Amino acid sequence: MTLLDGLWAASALTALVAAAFGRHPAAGSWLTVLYGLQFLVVAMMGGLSEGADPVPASVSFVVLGYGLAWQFSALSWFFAVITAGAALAAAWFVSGAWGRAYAARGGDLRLLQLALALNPLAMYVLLASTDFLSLFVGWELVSWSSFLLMLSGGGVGVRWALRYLVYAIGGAMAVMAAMAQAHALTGSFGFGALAAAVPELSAASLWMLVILLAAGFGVKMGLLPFHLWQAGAYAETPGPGAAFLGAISSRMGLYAMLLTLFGGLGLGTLQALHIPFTPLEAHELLAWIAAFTMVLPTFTALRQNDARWLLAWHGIGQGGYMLLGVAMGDALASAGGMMHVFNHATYQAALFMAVTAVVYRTGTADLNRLGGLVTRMPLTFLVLLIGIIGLAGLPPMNGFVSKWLIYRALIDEGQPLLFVAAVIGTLGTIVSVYKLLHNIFLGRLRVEHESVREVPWSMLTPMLALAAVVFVTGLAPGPVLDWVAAVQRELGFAVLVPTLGGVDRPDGGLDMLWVVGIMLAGFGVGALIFLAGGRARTVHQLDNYAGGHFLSAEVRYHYSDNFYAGLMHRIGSWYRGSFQWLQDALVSATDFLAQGAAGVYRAVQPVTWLLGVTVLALWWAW
Amino acid sequence: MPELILELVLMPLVAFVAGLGMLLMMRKIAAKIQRRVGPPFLQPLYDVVKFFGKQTQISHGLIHDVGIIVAVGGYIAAETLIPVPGMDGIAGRTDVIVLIYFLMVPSLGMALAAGQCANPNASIGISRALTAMLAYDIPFVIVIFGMSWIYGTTNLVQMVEYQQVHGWGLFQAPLLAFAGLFALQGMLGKQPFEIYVAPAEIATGPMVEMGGKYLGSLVVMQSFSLYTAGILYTTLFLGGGVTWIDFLLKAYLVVAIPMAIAFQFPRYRAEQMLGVLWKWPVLAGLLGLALVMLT
Amino acid sequence: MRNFTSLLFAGGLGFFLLVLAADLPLGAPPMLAGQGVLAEGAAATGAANLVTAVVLAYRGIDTLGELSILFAAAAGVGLVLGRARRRPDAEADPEGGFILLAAADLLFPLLVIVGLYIVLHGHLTPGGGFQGGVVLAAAFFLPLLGRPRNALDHAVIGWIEGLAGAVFVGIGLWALAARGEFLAPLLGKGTLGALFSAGTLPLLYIAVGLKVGAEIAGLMSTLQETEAAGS
Amino acid sequence: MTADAVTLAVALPLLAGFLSPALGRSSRTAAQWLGWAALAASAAVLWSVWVRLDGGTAAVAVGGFRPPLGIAFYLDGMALLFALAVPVVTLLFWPRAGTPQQFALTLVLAAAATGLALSGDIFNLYVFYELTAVASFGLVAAHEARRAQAAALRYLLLSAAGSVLLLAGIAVVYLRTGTLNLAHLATLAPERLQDPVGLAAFALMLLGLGVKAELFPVNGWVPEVYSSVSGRLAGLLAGLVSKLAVLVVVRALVLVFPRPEAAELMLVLGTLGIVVGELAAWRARDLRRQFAFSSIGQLGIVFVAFSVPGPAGIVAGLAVALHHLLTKPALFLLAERWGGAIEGLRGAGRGQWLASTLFILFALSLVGVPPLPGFWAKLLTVMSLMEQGTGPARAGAVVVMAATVVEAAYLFRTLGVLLARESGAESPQPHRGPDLATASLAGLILVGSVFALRPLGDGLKALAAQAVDVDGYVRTVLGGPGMAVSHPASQAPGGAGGGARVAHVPPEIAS
Amino acid sequence: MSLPPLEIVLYAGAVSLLIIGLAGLVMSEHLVRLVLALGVAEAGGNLLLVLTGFRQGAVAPILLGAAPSGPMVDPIPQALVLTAIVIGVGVQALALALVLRVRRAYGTVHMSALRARLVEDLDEAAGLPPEGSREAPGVERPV
Repeated sequence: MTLLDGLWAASALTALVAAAFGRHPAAGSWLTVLYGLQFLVVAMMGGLSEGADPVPASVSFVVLGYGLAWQFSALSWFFAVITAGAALAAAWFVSGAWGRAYAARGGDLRLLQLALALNPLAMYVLLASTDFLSLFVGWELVSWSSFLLMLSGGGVGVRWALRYLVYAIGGAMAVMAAMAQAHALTGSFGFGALAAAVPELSAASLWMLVILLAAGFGVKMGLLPFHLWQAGAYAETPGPGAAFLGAISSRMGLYAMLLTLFGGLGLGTLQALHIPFTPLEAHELLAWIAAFTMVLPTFTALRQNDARWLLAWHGIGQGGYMLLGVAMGDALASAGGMMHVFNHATYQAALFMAVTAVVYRTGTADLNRLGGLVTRMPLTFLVLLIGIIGLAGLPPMNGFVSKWLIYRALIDEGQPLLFVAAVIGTLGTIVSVYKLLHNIFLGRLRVEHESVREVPWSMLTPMLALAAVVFVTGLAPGPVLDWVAAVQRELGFAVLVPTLGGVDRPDGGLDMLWVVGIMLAGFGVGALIFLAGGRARTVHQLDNYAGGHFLSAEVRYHYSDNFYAGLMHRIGSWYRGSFQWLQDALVSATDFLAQGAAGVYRAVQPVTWLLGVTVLALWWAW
Repeated sequence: MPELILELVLMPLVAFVAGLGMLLMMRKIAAKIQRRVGPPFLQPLYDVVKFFGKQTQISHGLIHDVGIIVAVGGYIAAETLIPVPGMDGIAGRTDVIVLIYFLMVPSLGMALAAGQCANPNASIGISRALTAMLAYDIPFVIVIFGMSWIYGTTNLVQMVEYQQVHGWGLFQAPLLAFAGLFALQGMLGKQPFEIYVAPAEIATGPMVEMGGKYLGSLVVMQSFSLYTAGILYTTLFLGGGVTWIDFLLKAYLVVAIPMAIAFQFPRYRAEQMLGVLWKWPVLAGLLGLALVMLT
Repeated sequence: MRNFTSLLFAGGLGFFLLVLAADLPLGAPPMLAGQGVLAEGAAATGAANLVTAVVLAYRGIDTLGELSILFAAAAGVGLVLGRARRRPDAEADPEGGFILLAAADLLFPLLVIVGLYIVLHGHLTPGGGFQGGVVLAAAFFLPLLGRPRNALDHAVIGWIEGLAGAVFVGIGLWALAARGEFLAPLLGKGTLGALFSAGTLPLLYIAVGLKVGAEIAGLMSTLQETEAAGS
Repeated sequence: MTADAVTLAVALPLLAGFLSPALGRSSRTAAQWLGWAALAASAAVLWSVWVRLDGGTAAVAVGGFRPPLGIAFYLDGMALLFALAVPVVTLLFWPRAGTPQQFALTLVLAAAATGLALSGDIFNLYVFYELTAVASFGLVAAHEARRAQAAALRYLLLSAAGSVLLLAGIAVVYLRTGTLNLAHLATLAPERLQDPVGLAAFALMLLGLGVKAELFPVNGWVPEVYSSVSGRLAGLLAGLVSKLAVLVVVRALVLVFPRPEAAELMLVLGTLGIVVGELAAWRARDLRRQFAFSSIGQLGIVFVAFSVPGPAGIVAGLAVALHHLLTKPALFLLAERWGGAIEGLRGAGRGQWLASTLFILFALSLVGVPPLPGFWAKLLTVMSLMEQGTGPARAGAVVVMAATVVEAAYLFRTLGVLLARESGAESPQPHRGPDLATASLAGLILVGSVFALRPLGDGLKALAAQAVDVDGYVRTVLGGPGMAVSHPASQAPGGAGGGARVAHVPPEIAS
Repeated sequence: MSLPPLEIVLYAGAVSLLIIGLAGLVMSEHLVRLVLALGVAEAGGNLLLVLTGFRQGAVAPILLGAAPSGPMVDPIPQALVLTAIVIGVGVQALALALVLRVRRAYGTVHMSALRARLVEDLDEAAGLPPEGSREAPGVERPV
């Protein structure tokens, strides 16, 4: 029995326990322990990131003459450790008061626990893929288990889950087409065979593979124009589920892309594949798609009035950074892209949990119905603050490190437009997450929230732990970059040699220890200056005035709706050109065709069809 | 190591003094344009002392204080990242991308502080301030990208060295220099891009709930911001400084230009500001970038 | 418009089928299997009428299927019209006139004899169980036209068709048991052309004749009863 | 038991069917037991023959007449598999509440379907095909509601028109070749049917058979009939009868018309069927018609898969067909349970966990979620199409995959309605034991097959290798050189083996 | 001018019957006419079938009395057509029975009316409201 078997067994056991006892209030704690066990097993495989041999699974099948085998490599391990961590945090969050409240409100706690347990299991299977077939099997498992998780809350979530399903199946079918095509071309499902066959393949076949794989996996990642399902589906999932999905689920698309496009076809192939009549190559096409994915969803997030939706839209945008980094493909960029997976998982989970905590206490995630909670829920505020700093990619959090790597690489590669797009995305994120923070925690406290208290420790602990990770890996990104370097080595990327604080290079490196140090020193000096003033008196929140009018509890004066009025005035009209029309057009076209199809049986006598088609067939026979 | 700590202490001091001087210069220029006499030489210092010495200091909560500290500290940290004559140890350890991000920190600090004040007018001001950031940072990063490309490094110390060998960036990329100046106008929050500061009608800006040391800290922050902007532009385009004299001269000159322009103009609304800053400096920047990268 | 399209399609189909004729060996068919039957059919089956040899021996299972189709059709008609048939108390059609009654009475024995003859000589001359069965059915149906009240007893018909079918299958099974081949010819082949020749083929034809007769009679009387019940 | 006994599988249900109405007059129960016994015996005979053949093939000269002259039954894995499915499925979908006439028709249907699977003579196939048709008309019309009779009449007219075309096609083939035996035709086809005339004959036969096989566009009867009759009958027709018609088409395609154009015709019509069926299902407003249209789409996939030449296509087609045979009837049974307008089903599945679970299971498998069998079937189809690599084949693959998306959309939309929290439906119908038991059995087989994928896959490959082995077919039926011609006149009566020659072809398991 | 060979005339006749029957099946409205058209089409098909055994100048395949005087026609199609005719009879009988029953149940013998009534019946049986607007799908669209 290998460690991978152990991981699967632990995960399956978790799922079984969840299915059997998920409804029981005490089950949450046992499940958390089991998730901890999964995390431990993953951690025991840590040697993978230091060049140890891959860990195979001892089960394997032969189906229809095709072998199915699984193993964990450095790439798998990197994603698995994130998965295990996110699952542990989410389960911890559910385990106590939140789960009880969920069940008390009529939620199906067992279903949620089961779905939550099945997701990591499916992911561990996916992450152990060794060829197209096992990849596809894992891929479908992941798709359907996240579908289950999205469904588990019922209500609006069901509609979004169904929309997700349509997209997911569409993506899966693209992957299946690519897989069948690869098999037709090489006679095998193996990535190695594909890589070996690349020199003989025509550009058309290669393009077909690239487009099918990118589109298929891009659906999961929420790449433009396949992103419309994601925000709603994630946002309407029950809180901890959303935290888990937002943290890692859509990153499985990146994993699969890394495995097939970059590990299978190879980065060199993508770089050699020209787009006709343009100076671009395939990897730049991916980078541009990534760039649009960074910018447009981010600005859509800016417009959301529901905290969960806002975060979910950002999740889509952040996926763009990951793909951008990987598609640029040099040591810095690919390291940045992959590290962003880790970083994003940590802060996104923390953010969703913080928002869920707010919902737990106030019952709403509507940004226009909250405000001033910082004094009531200071620790949640802290988590959210750290999270948004990470999300916005500001120092000293880990999000900055990955973005820095990507920016630096874009300058190296001489890609000004992509660079600007990346910065626009970041700026949009900053602007947008401030709104999130402000509308929930700053500004005026609503009267009905006067009695709100901080959430219990069962919820705070995972949130604070994640926030700590966000900070610590920002301060010392070295270890995570080491893991990434192992992945780079495995996939054949140029390898980044990290230091504890980041990257050492003469023409502008990054040492986060110094960056954080300088920053804190600056704050220290600032604090000294500030403290030079006299002692301040803290007044009540309502002790202020606006326009000469003293504000009181009767005057509900929290500036939240249409927060960026000026900005919206300028860019609001641009939203009309969103991709919604594409989806609507597809649905309408299908509907139209379907009407025609139903009409086939309604408008014409069956015998006429028989006669007509016979004539046509005979005509064709000649 | 000790010299780096020394830098960390010395540089803010220099910056503070030089920044106060810039504040003074700004008010003098405004006075000259408006045909007034203007404040006395030590007026900026008096202001700071007065604010900090006030009896009534009103805090709206911890985040109010922390926000102010972050706002001031952000600029202090930022200016230490820019090499000045004789002190480039810290600058050598980081790069211009970190600097861009550090320059965003003060806005966010102020946003935190103003947000905690629970005054809708402060929130409005913050929304405008962040919109402004979105406006001026886009041309600004284009400029940064162009200059990094020209110099082949993101390390500011190396940029200065490069310019001292190959000539100033201003001459190598005049369009980028123009775009940078434009962005600087926005970054400093000077007319016509001063809607978010709105000093003339203090009740509808981020500062509405600020008084005493809070406002004083913001004055300090402004002096740091003027100084930082000046020396950053100097470093990027004017070859940095060999000695303090020519360095500060260049920095003052750089800051004087926006001042001189500022008081000729009324104010743009937020969306107009976006339109202007996303149009001309971005166009100029992209054009300059094209010239730089294609030749 | 619809009719025009339909005509166009029909015309097109006709055109293509006629064009086919150019490539078909009309009038001089290859007859690969046919020649074989002509050559050895009589020897193998003992039937002088080679068509009968084909129908009952070479393609005996076709015939079984065909019987089953008639059976299924009759059962289907029974199911469809079963509930629509005349209620006992319903008023029946009046009796036919003298000519019809007399002719029916006169024709009945004649038809029965002719029918039986056709059935029994199926292996010798043109004709056989199907043709004879239809004549038999007509014999039993004709009087009904004259006397609608005297309905056929459907139970009896059911038993006849069931048992006749069973006999056909039974003979097949007998062959299977005796020879190891379903529906293989049994018994002596006799002299070619004699009445008692061709082994089991005449027996099969008798079963066919009874079954067809019963079914056609049953079908017609069901239809007639429904018709009589009016709508 | 010799291979000849396989004729019992046809004869016994017919015998029982003939006796059933007469017997039923005195005792309905006796008729029912008679039917069950006949079907069970039929299944037992087929099973024992299968076991005895042990992967080989055999031909049975019915009546002992040498095949080109007489009628031959051909027994290979594919034929026996489907033949065996007939009595089993018929027993499961037995019209319990029916009259003795319905029993008789069901038995006749079963016999005819078995004959369709086994027969190796095109006219004999026509007879069995018609027998299936007439029996199913009767069964459809036997349904109480008047809509069933109207649907049956429309079905009958369409089907009879198709039969005329099939007959014309047979006439053309006979005129060209002078023989009706498939094996003999296979030897003659290369010189006599490789021209437009042969293709025209195939087209006529394809469309004639297509009526039963739900081939687009001659399947107008499908939504009307399936939504008029009981779930059991719909399941029987959709699951079993359509597959056997497809099987006949495949035999003809492989043996007699191995031309790319013929396959292409099937591919094109199948592809159109997928598009139209799935889209119409997407818009369908009630559960039965949704499944009926979905069935059209699934049969389209079957046709598309079988159109791929060589064993790959047969394997894929068999997999899809068997999967559909397993799931669709069960779904019709479930539809019977809920029935009616989809809108009215809001929350109807709540509290009926077994039925809901089964629905989910079948839906997942139809959509093709690994590791359920539906996934492998779909994978095989897509892969074989892609391997073929021609334009139409790729287009077919794309359509198959696009249809999957549509299918997932409507199946899970329906499921979402069924399991909705808010209940707008009147109280759900009470549990109906036997229907649910049958559906559960299908579910169990479906899940069980997941654990037997490897033997199943190997088995299918062996079947397909046999099915495409034209030489083997010819050799088995017509006899190899030097083999004694079996003839009743020249052979001692009661000789062991009789007219059946069992040619043991070593089971070829493709690697 | 000479007549075309006999077999061509026969073939044309058979095809014509087939086509007339099929055209009638497509174009007729009255149910009884549809059944009759089916009969005509079947007759055409049967004629086509029996024609496949036709040989110029051959005699019937009956070995009675003396040896056959010339070539005999193919007996197989004759057997086939016998089967086909009987099948046709069965189908038509069933069709007529259905016509009777449908006429009683629906009170119409017109195909288009019958179809409209059938669709109504199906909707009603499914519990669907009559299809008022064909534009709007009955249920919520999946995406």
